[in-house]
Amino acid sequence: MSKFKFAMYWAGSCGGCEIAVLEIKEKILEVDANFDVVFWPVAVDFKYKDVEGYDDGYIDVCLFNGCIRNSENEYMANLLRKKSKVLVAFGACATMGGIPGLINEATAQELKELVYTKNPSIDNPEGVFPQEKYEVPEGELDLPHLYDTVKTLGQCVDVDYFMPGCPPEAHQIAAVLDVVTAALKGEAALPPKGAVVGVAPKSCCDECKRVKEEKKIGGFRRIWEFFPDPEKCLLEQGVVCMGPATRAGCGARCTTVGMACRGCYGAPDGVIDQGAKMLSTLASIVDAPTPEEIAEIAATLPDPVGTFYRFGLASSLLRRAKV
Amino acid sequence: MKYLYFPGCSAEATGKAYDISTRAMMEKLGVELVELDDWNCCGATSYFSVRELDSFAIAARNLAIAQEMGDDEVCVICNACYTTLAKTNRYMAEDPRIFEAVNGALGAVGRSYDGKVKVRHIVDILVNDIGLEAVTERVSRRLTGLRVAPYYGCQFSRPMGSFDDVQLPTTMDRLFEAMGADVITDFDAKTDCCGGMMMLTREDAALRLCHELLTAARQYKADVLVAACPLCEMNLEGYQPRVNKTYGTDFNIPVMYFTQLAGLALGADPKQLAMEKQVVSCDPVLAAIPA
Amino acid sequence: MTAASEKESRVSDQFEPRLIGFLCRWCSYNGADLAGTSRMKYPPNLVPIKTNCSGRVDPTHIMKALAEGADGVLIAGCHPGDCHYINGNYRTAGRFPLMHKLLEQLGLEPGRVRLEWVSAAEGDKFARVVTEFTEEIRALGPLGWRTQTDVDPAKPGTAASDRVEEAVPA
Amino acid sequence: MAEEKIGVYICHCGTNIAGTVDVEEVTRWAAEQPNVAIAREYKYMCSDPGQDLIKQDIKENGITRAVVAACSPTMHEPTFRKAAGDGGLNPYLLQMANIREHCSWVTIDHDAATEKAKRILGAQIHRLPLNVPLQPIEVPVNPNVMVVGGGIAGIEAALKLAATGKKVYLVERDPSIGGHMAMFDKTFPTLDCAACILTPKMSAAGKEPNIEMLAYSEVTQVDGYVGNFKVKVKKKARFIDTDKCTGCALCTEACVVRKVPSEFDMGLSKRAAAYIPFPQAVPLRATIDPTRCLTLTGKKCKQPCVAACGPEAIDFEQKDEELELEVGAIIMATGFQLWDPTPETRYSYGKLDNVISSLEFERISNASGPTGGHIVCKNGEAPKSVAILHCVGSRDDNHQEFCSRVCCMYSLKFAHLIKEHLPETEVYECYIDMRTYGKGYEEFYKRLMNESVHFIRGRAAEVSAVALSPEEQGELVVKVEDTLLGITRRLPVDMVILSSGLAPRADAKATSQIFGFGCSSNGFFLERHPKLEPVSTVTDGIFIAGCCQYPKDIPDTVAQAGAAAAGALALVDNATVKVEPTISYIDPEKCSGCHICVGLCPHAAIQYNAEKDAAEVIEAACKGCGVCVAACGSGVPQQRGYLDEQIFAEIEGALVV
Repeated sequence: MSKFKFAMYWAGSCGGCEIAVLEIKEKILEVDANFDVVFWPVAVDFKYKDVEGYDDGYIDVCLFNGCIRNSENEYMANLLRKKSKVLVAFGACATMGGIPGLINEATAQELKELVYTKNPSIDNPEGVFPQEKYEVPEGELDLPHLYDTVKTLGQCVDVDYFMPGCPPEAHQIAAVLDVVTAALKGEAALPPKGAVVGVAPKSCCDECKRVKEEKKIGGFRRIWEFFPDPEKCLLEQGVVCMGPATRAGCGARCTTVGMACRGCYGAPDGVIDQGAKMLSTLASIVDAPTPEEIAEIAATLPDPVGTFYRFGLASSLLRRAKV
Repeated sequence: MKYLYFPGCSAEATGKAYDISTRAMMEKLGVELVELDDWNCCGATSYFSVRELDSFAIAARNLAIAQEMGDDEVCVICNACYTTLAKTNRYMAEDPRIFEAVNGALGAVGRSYDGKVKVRHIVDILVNDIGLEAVTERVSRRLTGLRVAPYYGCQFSRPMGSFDDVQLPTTMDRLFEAMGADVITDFDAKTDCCGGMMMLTREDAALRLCHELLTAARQYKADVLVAACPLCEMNLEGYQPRVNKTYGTDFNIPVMYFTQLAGLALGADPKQLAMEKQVVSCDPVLAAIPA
Repeated sequence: MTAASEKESRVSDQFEPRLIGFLCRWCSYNGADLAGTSRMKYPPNLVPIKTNCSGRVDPTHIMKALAEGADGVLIAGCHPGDCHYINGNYRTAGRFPLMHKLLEQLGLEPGRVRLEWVSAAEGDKFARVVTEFTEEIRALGPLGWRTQTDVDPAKPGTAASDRVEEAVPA
Repeated sequence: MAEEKIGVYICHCGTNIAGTVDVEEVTRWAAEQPNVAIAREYKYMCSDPGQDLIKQDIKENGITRAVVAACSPTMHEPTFRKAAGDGGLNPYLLQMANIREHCSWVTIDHDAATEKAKRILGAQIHRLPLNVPLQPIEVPVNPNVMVVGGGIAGIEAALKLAATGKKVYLVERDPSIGGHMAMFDKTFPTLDCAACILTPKMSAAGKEPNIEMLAYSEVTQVDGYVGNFKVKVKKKARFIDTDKCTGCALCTEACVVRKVPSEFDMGLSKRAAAYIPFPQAVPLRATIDPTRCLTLTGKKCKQPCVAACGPEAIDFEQKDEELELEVGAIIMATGFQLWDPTPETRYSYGKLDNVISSLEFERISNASGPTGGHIVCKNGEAPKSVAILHCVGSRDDNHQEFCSRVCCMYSLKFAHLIKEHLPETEVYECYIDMRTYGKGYEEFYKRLMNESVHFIRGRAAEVSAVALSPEEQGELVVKVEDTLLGITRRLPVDMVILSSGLAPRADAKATSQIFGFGCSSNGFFLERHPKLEPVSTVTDGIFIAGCCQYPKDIPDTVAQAGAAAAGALALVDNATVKVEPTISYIDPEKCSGCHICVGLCPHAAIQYNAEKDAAEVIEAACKGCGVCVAACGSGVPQQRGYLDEQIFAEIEGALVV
């Protein structure tokens, strides 16, 4: 029988997801055994027009990583949706906007100014900016239109499965690929549409081995400020750990090595806004004799948006800053 | 230190000595008084009971000028001015209709007032801004042994009582204690009315009130009554002969503006303080305190 | 009648803010009831939502309200010390400033989300707070979160500022 | 979510709602809302026919959810939920939309009110499909009752409850019960002697086997909930073994410290450090004042009291005791304190002799008082003239805005007592208005007018010692405007009685916080509803009686005490009580055991279950604040009746219009 068709695309993201796929090591051979790669720019040389040429639904599985940052991303999202049977939002950026989503605090213009003029390391006296259209002797060149608002894949097209993580953990990728392969072979059923895959139930704290007790903190600390107790829950030590508001599945790798959870696996089921929820959790455990003091301490946390929405701003209730 | 200064009408007539001694005293304290440009009567007349809104406008004009002169507070020396201007602020703040109406009126003369100029009684400034320590430091002639009856009058702290107790004001008590005087702190007539403008319309009533006050001062063995309002001072001092005539008494109690006595303690010369203008001689007072 | 509610009754063409108010059941909700039984007048812009304690109010609720088109959100609970649940409002006191800071980062005017302690006996205070709040938000103008992201945050969509025809790269 | 059939019931409440809100329009609008099957309006929904509409629609039209747009849920939610229950619907599938207190009564503009009514109703319509059937939680009730405060209110309530066979703990802060009433001489308007009517009740309370008297004790902490309160009581050390003490008072005679101002006599007499506050004290036991006793203050003392005490009851080693009591209901009867006239400086209280407070006069006129009932000035001579100044500190924006209700009457009583003792003495009553509203009160006023008392309508301006004429020499001069004659008068008198108002206890606020209910803006305890629940508080199971709620006379106090007792009895006489099921629950399958909620629960109702590695809610202890729900990062704890999705739905519904 002919192999199944596999595609992977890299939209607004760092590329970590692409590498993560290779993290599955020898399992990549199984992938090769079961799939023909029909589109995977980072690995194999295909052009967009090749994809445009495919019949709708030609691709069996497409792992789409990265957020929708510009018109090209959106175009490819729509195209791959059309051409794929199973479209997976792969990684934190595709599922919830990810780190690039933080630009939703500003606008595309502000970003350009920062990058091309305001940045201290930039020498750009003429204030040259990239143009979307540019005439050259050979004709007109154009660049994709940079959006003000980073969107998740799900905010643009209909997504079959969501697989969070920055990047998704290798063992989870392997597991998901197994399920999909089995399903395609008719040996197993696919998970319900819209499911979050490659994750574990409960929150990150469930996988975190640290000893947890009642939490009352008198202030916030960063791990470079002190030597955290290796056994004790980081939150109890005043370190802002997103664990309680983050879906399990990564195996609590960060907290295991003494780093606070950043929340890259997104919110657990039943939480519609990871940042707001974590804010509530963190502020709730601030303890002091009077409400005034509590308020004072709570307000000392720098950069709440960057802390609570490090990955989830684009998928949060408010989605972006006021423009 | 520098203050915008609203003398008030009396300061140009019967209360001239109050104005003079105020300036002298503040000079001794190193405080500059800048007189309000083209100020007008505060409106503290029966006009308030005739056409209230117009009276507010009249008072607000002064505050508007203060605002134009770029100051956020104005110093007044007369209890009536103090009450009237403060009252205007309060009513404008609490009733937008009055605020609009008053500004409408001011608009007609090309002015406007945002209601933000604070009205400060000079006693308030002395005790709360300059401070008793600073004042005491500059005292060169302590009022030792002088029995002073501070007379606040009815409008000093009432109805607002913004900087002192409504019922029992004590700021002047503390001021003169700081200057070494033997202050009659339980002088319970300190906020009784002197008769005010009644002296012109119902003299008998006003004289009765003055008689009560002077009797109290005598029973408390006061060497001197100090007042913080031109009208109080005039009634209590200027009308002593008539009180005596009416009630067969023999009062001859020195009554001074508190600024005169304070000025004295701060080393000003009686002439600078216009003490010769007093009807009842202040010599006993001068004699009573060591030079 | 307050000047504000008077205006509210006169002027009709002006911007009418849509406000949500989370009231704790024991103090503030009863305070609002008292304002009613005392027939105090205040603008009609705020719709109360009852929770047992202000400590039940989750920042998610505030975000939700703003995202759903509210121009301002009020949280009202018992005065510190009066909490029917001993210290539930202490949690509110902690969450509020942090949320405030976050919302400011997202460009929201601080005045749009407000915390007040209103006891069951403070009907007058409730009326005053709602009046002030309404006028402040009226002055700030519409928040219009919907129109700026042009999405029901639950459903996919495109930000208004981003509407472009599908660009096909060369 | 399943297709629900919602019935919407909009109440006119006469014109209370319909006068401002266009009920027809709201009904039309409601009928078009999602899931709404029926929308009805009715003049008085809470009436039987109104309730029947709901029942019928449930039975005949298959309504599966209902919302009543009417008054505040605190008013009629129980009524309508019961109606739903009777109709066969789970009561918690009915919501109320408060369009009266929160809408029609507070809004001027009719269109605006109508729109707001839609938003308030819309919130509930959106929420209803997400409502789930709930069952009230039934908890056992502890049959015992605690009464806090041993004045006439507390005594009356305790006796009533004890008579029904209930065990009552009567907690009193002072060494003896009796309160203010024990200090009075006569009581208006009947003039029967306070002691004669109070002491029998006091001793009855002392002898009653069902009453456990905890005198000289204070409540320090209250936990638990309706039917199951846990109360910590501090029994202050008397340094007397009350079992041995016979109340013979030999220790007080022996005590060498004799100059302690007597609280009971308002400081007008002195007591010893070892003392019995007054002869009729209950319990009749001595107390040693630790702040004054030489031994207890670490000074030298031969301890003659020990020698004098036959039964060897004195125990200087005695320590405060802490009791933990469990009761089903609590009655607050902590009373009032007299408003201290000192701040009213113009009356010179504390500055001039013979300017005295009303309570001081009560003691002076009392046969068992410091003067043996002889009304005399400080110099021991009978006053030839007395002025009684009404409304001291009362009806005054600078002090207490309210009227204390009893002062006019006790002032009249004073006038009568003075006239009775000293017929020749001139008595002046300076009043603003004469408020004699009670049974037999106006008649008493009339009687006084015939006892040649001078009534001067005018609030006294000042009391001064400044004499303007020979006859004023050495007298107190009361300045007052007689507003009926339109003249100001100066009254030279020998004695001035200041009829102070009744003030909330200085620690009323703190007390209300210990027990978990609020105070009114005037500082008295806040009743649940001013008309319909004047003896209940917002906290189920805690009742209030007497002057701790608001100034009132003895008849009203006794009546209220009875009402409070009945309220408490109606509760503790049942084996169980139903409490709201709006409490939290935790799904162990979702909980990661991070412990955050455990430490946050104000009532320690969440504990960590190690083997499930999950937190769990102790239902009986949870009071349903929902703090854990908001605090959990994983959204695991949820609160019945206040689920997140229900609140979200309300938000959406409130913003659709």
